[in-house]
Amino acid sequence: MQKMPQWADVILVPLISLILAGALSALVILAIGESPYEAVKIMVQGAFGTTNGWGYTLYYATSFIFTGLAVAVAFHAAMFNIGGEGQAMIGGLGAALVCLFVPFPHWTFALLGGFGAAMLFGAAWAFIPAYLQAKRGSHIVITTIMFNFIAAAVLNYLLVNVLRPTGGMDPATAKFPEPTHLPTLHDMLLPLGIQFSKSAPANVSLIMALLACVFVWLLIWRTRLGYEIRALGHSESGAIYAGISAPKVAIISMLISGALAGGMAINNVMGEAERLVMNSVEGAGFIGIAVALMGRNHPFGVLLAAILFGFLYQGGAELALWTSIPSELIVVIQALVILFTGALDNMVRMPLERLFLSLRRTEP
Amino acid sequence: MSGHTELERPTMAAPPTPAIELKGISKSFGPVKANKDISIRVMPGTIHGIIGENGAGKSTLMSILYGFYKADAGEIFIAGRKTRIPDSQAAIAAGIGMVFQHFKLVENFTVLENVILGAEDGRLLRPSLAKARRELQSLAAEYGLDVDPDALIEDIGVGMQQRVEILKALYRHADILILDEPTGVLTPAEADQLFRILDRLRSEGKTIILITHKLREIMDITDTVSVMRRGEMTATVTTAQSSPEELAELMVGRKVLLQIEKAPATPGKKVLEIKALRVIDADGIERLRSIDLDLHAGEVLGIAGVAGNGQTALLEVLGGIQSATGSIKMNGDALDLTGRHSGGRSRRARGIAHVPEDRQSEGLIMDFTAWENTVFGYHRDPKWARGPLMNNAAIQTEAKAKMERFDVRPPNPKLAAKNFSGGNQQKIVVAREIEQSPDVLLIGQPTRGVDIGAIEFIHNQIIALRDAGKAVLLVSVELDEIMALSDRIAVMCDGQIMGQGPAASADHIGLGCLMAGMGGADTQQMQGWHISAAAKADPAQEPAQAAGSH
Amino acid sequence: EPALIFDLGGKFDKSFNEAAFTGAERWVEETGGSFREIELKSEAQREQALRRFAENGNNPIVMTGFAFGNVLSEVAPDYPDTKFTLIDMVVDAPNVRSVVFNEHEGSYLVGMMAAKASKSGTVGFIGGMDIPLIRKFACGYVQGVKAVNPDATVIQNMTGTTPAAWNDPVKGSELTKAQISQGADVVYAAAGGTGVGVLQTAADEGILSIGVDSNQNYMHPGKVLTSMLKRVDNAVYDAMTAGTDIETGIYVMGVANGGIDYALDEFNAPLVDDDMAALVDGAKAEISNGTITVHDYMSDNTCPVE
Amino acid sequence: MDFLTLLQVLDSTIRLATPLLLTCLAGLFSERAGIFDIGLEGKMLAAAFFSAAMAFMTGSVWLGLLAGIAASMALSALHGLASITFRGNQLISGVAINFLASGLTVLIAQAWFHQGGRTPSLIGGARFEQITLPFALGPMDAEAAGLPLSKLIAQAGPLQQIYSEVISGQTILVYFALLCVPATSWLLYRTRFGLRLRAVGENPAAVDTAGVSVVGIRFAAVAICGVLCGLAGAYLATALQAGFVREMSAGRGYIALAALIFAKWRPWYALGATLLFGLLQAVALRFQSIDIAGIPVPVQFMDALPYILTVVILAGFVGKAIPPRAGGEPYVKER
Ligand SMILES: Nc1ncnc2c1ncn2[C@@H]1O[C@H](COP(=O)(O)OP(=O)(O)OP(=O)(O)O)[C@@H](O)[C@H]1O
Ligand SMILES: Nc1ncnc2c1ncn2[C@@H]1O[C@H](COP(=O)(O)OP(=O)(O)OP(=O)(O)O)[C@@H](O)[C@H]1O
Ligand SMILES: [Mg+2]
Ligand SMILES: [Mg+2]
Repeated sequence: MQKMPQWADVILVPLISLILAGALSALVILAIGESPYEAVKIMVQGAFGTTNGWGYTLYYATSFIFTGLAVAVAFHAAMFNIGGEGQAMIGGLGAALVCLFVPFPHWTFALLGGFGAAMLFGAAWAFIPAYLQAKRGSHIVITTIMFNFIAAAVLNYLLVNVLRPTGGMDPATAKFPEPTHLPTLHDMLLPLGIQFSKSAPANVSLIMALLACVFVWLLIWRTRLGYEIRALGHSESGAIYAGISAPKVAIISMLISGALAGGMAINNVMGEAERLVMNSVEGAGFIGIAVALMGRNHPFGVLLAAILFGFLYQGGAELALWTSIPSELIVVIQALVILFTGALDNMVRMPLERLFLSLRRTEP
Repeated sequence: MSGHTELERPTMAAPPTPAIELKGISKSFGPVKANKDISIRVMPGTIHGIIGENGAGKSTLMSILYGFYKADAGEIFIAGRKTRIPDSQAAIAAGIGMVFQHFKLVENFTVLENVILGAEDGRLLRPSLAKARRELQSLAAEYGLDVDPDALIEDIGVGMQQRVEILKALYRHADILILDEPTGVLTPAEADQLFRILDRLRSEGKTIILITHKLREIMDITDTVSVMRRGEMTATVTTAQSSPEELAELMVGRKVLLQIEKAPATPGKKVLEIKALRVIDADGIERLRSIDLDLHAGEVLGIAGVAGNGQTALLEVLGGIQSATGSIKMNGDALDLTGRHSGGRSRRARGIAHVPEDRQSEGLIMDFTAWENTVFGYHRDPKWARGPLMNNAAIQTEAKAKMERFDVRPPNPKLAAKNFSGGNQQKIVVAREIEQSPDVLLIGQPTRGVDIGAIEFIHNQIIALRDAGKAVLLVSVELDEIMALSDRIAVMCDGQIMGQGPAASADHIGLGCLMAGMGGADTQQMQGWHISAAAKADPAQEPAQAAGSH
Repeated sequence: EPALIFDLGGKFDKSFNEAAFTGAERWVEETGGSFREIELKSEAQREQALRRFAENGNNPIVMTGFAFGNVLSEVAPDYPDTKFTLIDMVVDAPNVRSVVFNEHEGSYLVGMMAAKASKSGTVGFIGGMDIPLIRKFACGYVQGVKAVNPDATVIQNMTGTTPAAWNDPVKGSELTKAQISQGADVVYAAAGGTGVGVLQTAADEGILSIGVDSNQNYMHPGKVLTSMLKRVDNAVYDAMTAGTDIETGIYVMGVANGGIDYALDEFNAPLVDDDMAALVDGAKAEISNGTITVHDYMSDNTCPVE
Repeated sequence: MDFLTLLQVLDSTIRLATPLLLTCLAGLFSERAGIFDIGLEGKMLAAAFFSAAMAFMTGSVWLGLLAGIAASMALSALHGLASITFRGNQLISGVAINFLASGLTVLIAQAWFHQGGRTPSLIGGARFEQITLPFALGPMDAEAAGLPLSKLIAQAGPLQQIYSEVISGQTILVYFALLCVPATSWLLYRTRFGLRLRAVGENPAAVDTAGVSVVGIRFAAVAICGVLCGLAGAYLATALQAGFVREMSAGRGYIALAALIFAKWRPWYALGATLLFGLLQAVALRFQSIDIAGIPVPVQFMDALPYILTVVILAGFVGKAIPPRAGGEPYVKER
C-alpha cells in the first residue's frame, strides 16, 4: 500500500515546494526594496515575450537539459554526480579541439564530430571518479567536486599556455572556422516561414537535447542496461545477487552521465560562443542537480525543469538589464528551489502523506 | 483457545502488582498496523516469553515499552504507576533495559565506552571510565559476564557483543530486562549460558521479557508466555499449563502441519561436486573452511546450522557472488569461483537458480514492480528481448500468469514489490526461480516470515522440483523444516561440515550436538552418518547440554 | 539614451570600471540625461547585453575592456545605425569608436616617482591578468624607474592568467607582502580590484603604493604615492556627450592630450615634494613633445629593460 | 630558496591556513556527528559578508565577528533543519546553502552599500590587528630603529627570525584557530559530549537507545560547525582582508573539506592537512612558476594540487580514509 497516490508524489510535492521557493524569493525581492510583481513581469516578458527572449530561454534550457539528464542518469544508479560542471568544461575542450583542428566540410559533420568529441571528453572526465567509487569506494560526491576544480585548472592551463592564439589577451581559443558554425533557430525556422530572432543563441543543439531526452527515457525504462542501472540504484545487494556487475554498471552510468554533461558543449561552445572561453559552463553543471531534482529524474520532468531554469536565467538577465536588481537574485531563487525541492522535500511530503492517510481512513 | 484467560481470572488473594502493565497499545507505521490494541501484564521476578511469527509486532511492542517508538495510543504502568515513556531516557529512568534484536553498539568504540555511553557521571570521561571499569568487574563476578573492557566491539564475537548489551542494561540498574530474540545468533552452548544468566537474574527479583521464535526455549525457561499474531495479542498463558503444540497453534492460528507428503527420493547422478571450498570474506574472516559436499540430481540436501555459521557464504559461493578457493564441479565442469560481480549471471546460465536468504535486500528490488521482479536476474534472457529493448508487454503477461499460478495476492503485476506482504514477496521470488526449471536450486530460508499456507505451498514446490529430477540445496535455520524436506542433511558449524548423512536416521539431539560443533554419543546413534574429524575432536563439553533438553 | 557596459570586475572595482562610471555620472550631472548600464556576470552575457541594448535603441553603447573585442566585431555590423565605443581595444568597423590609451607613458611617469620615493632602491609592480596590456604597464613603469635610478631593482609579479586575476585581493595582498620582504618600499598595482588588496597591505605595512586607472589616492591618505590616471572617465564622458554624432575610428589617449596623467591631490601632496613634481612634470612635457619616447610593449611584445 | 624567503612563505602559509583550519574543524564536528556538510563554503562566505558589514557599520570588529558567527549559525540551523529535522539529503542541502550564500551576500551588499556587491573598506578598529608577541620584533621596534620591519628581521638571528616572522605578528584569530586544535581534540576524546558526538556519527541508534537525544547532539555539532565557519569567514573579511568582496571564500570551503578527508576526520591531522594546503597556496601565490628538478611546474598545477592529493587519498593509494559510519544518512527510526 502506498502512502500517497503517484500523482501527488510526482506533481503535487514539487509544485508546493516550488510555490514555497517562489514565495520566499518574493520576500527577498521585497526586502531589497523592489516590487516582486514588477520583477516577475519583467522576467516573464523578457523570457517569453519575444522570440528573442524565447531564443535565450531555450538556449539556456538546452544546456540544462543536458546537465539535468546527466545528473538524472547517474542518480538512477544511486551515483550523485556533482561533477557535471567539470565534465561539461572538459567536454567543451573536446568540442573545441575537433572544431579547431578537423576540417569539417559542413556543419552537420561538425555537429556530429563536435558532439562525439564532447561526449567522449566528458565521459573520460567522469571515468576516474566513477572508477574510484566503484572499485575503491571513494565517495563520488567528494571526488567529483575535486574533479571540478581540477578541470578548471586543466582548462586554465590549456587556454592560457597552449590554445590561446598569439596576440590574444583573454584565455580563449581562436574563433572556430565558418563550417563548424551551427544553425540557430532563426536559420532553421526561416525556411518554414517563421520569423525567429536572429540574435538569440538557441540553435540546433536544442533538437539534440530533445533527442537526448528520448534516448535517456528509452535507456532507463526500456533497455536491459537501464533495468540494471535502476536495480543497482535501488539495491546494490540485490543487483549483485542478480548477477549484475555493480562496478561495471556504476561506471557505465557515470560514463553516460559524463557524456551527457560533456555533450552540452555543442550548445554553449559550438552553438553560441563559437570558441572556447574560460568559464563557458557558467554553473550549468550545478543547475543540472536542481533540474534533475525538480524533474524527479525523469526526462520529461527534466525538460520542464530545464525550461523553468532557462526562464529564470533569461529573466534574471533581463532584470539586471532593466532594473537595478543584481542578477544574483537568480542565484538566490535557484538556491531556494534546490533547498525546497531537494533538501526540505520531507517538510512538504510528511504533512501531505499524513493528509492522504487520514483521507483514506475516513473513506474506506 | 484454551489457556489464554489465565491471568484475567479473578483470584482470591490480593494479586501482587505487575512489574509492567501495558494497556491498549496501538502503533502504525504508515499503512502497516504493527500493534493493535495490545494489553499485557508481567509479574515481577518472572520471565515472560513473547512468541509470534516474523512481523507479528513483537519488536515493535517492546520498542514502545523501551521508548524507542512512540505508541499511537495506549498506557504503560510500571510497578503499578502510570508512566509516560516518550524516549529511552524515560525507560531507563523507570528501570527498563533492552537488548535489541540488532545490537545498538558503536562498532569502533571499546566495550567500556559503549557501556558508559549515555550513563556517564559528569562531563569528563576519565572518572566515568574508571568507575565503570570497577563496576564491570563486580558485575562480571556476580553474573559470570566476563568481557574485556578494552576490546573494540568490532573485534569481538556476537556472543560477546550480547554480553555487552546486557551489561549496559545492568550498569544502568535495570530491574526489567527485555531481550529481543537473543538466541538467534548464538550457538546452543552460548544460548545455554545466557539462560543460566537469565535464571540468575530472575532469582535476584528482576523481571525479564524474552522474545523468541523457539518454542523449546519458551518451554525451558519462561514462567508465562504471550502469543502475538498479526499485530494482535492472541493469548497469554502460564507456560507450565501449556504445550508446544498449543503455542504453535496459537501462533499461526491453525494446526501446524510440518509433515510433508513425499515419495522417497530417487537420487540420480552427481550434479555438484564441492571440494576443499574455502572462503575468506572482505573483513578477513574465514567463513568457510574446507567444505566437501556432493549434490545429486533428484535429492534435497538440507544444510542445518545456527545462523551465521557459514551457510550464507556457501549459498553465495554456489550462487557465484562470493569468491572462494577450492573447486566446484557441475556435471564435471569446474565453476568459476572468482566471485566476479556478474557471477550470478553465469550461474543462472548454467542452470543454477538461487532463492536468497534475504528476499528484501537481495531477492527483490522493493521499488520495482512485481512484473519487473519476475525477470530479475533473468532480464538478459533473449526471451524477454525485442531488438535492443526489453519486451515489457511479454514480461507483464507472463508475470500475471506466474502470479496466478503461485497464488500471489493481490495478483497485480503493476504493484511495487514493497507493497506485498512478506509471504507474498517470497512467493514472487520462489516462483521466479522455480519456474526456470533449473538443474540446481539453491534455496535459503525459504519460509522465513511466511504464513503457514504459503509454507506448505513452497514446500510442495520444492519437492515437486526434486521429483522432476532436479537437485535442491536447502539452507534453513529451522531444524524442523530441514528434517521435513531433506533427503540428506549436512550440519554446518563454524564454517565446517560437522557431519552428513541420511535424513531418515537423523534426530534433533544428534543434529543439535553437531550444530554446536560436537560429536559424541548422541551423534554416533545416527545410522549412516559420517561425522567429521572436526566434530569428534572436540569432546570438551557435555553434548547433552548444547542440544537443549527436549 | 546611451548605455554603458562594465566588464567582469564590476563598476565598483575602484579602478578601471569605476573610472568609466565616474565619467558617465559626470555626464548625467551636467546634462541631466540618463543612461542604461549593466555589470557583466559572465562571458555569455557580453553579446546578449550588447544586442539587447542595441535592439532597445540605446545609442551610443559604451563598453569597457579588451574582452569585448571579439564580440563587438561580430555584433557591430548587425546594427549599422548604432554607434559603439570600445575602450582598451581596437575593433575595425565603421560604427565603432576604439579608444586606446598610452598606459606605458603614464606608467613611466609613476615609475619615475617610485624611484624617487624609494629609499631601498627596490620597487615593486603587481599586475593583474598576465596579458600584453599589463606587460605594457609594467614595461613603461620599469623604464620610468630606470630613468631616475638605473641601479634600481623592480620586482614584478602578475596575479594570474585568467580574468579572476582582476578580482583577487587576497593574492594581491600576499604578493605585496612578498615584495615588501624582498625590499620593495613602493608598489605599483595595475590589477583592477586586486589592487585594493595591494594598496591595503602597503598601507598596513607602512610602505607606499601607486594606484591605477582612477585616482585612488583617497583610499589610504598619505600612503598612496600617486595614481596613474587613465582618463577612462573622459573617454566615456566624451562618447556620451557626442551621442550619436560620435566620431568613429581609433582614438589614442596619451599624456599629450591629457588622456593619461598622474594624480596629485590633497591626499598625496605631502608625499610629492617639489623636486619630484618638477621631475615628473618635466618628463610629461618631454613625452608630449616627443623628446622622450617610452617604448610600448605591445608594439613588438618585448621590453627593452627588465 | 633562502632562509628568509622560506620564513616568509611559512608566514604566509599560516595566514592562509587559518581559514582552512577553522573550516576544517567546523566540518570535523559536523561530520563526526554524522552530518555531511558541503555547505562550509557558503557559511564562510555569509560570515565574511556579515562580519564585514557589521564591522563597517559599528566600527567594531568584535561586533562584526559576532554578526559573522550569527550569520553562519543561521545557515547551520537551516542545514540542521533540512538534514536532521526533515531528514533531507545532506549533500543537496549543502549545495543549496552554497548557492544561497553566494547570491544573498551580493544581493544584500548591493542593497546596503551600493558598491557592486562589496562592503566599503574597513579601517582601524573595524579590523583585527596584528599582534606582536613578547620579545618578538614588531612595528614598534622597526619605528624605533628607523628601519623597515623586514630589514630589522633580516638582521636578527635565525631563531628570532622564525619567532618574529612566522609566529609573531599574526592576528588573534590565528592564535585562536591554533588553540582550537587541542581544544577540539580534548572535547572529542576526553569529554562526555565528545563521546556522544562520535557515537552519534557512528551509530545514532546506540545513542538513542542509551537515552541521549540524537537530534540534540547533532544540532549541537552543527551549531559548533556554524561558530567555527563564522570565525573563518570573519577572519577572511576582517583580518586577512579589509572588507568583503563577492565570492571571497574562493573555494576555501571545498579545500577544507578536502583537508578533512586528508586528515581522516582527526583534529591534529586536520592541522597538518590545512598547513600543507596553506603551504601549497602560499607557494602558488608567491611563485608564478616553480622549477622542480628543472621541470617547470605550472601554477595551475599548484592550484589543483590539494584536490589531486585528496583524490589520491580517497582512492586509498596512500592510507585509507574511512568516514564516520553513519555519515550522510539521516537517522530514521520509522520507515
Ligand atoms: N521502523 C519501521 N518502520 C516501518 N514499519 C516497520 C518498522 N518496524 C517494523 N515495521 C513493520 O511493523 C510490523 C511489525 O514488525 P516487528 O519488527 O515488530 O515484528 P517482529 O514481530 O519483531 O518480527 P521479527 O520476528 O521478524 O523480529 C512489520 O510489518 C514491519 O514491516
Ligand atoms: N515496508 C512497507 N512499506 C509499505 N507497505 C508495507 C511495508 N511492509 C508491509 N506493508 C504493507 O502491510 C501489509 C502487511 O505486511 P506484513 O509483511 O506485515 O504482512 P504479514 O501479515 O506478515 O503477511 P505475510 O504472512 O504474507 O508475511 C502488506 O500487505 C503491505 O501492503
Ligand atoms: Mg523483531
Ligand atoms: Mg510477514
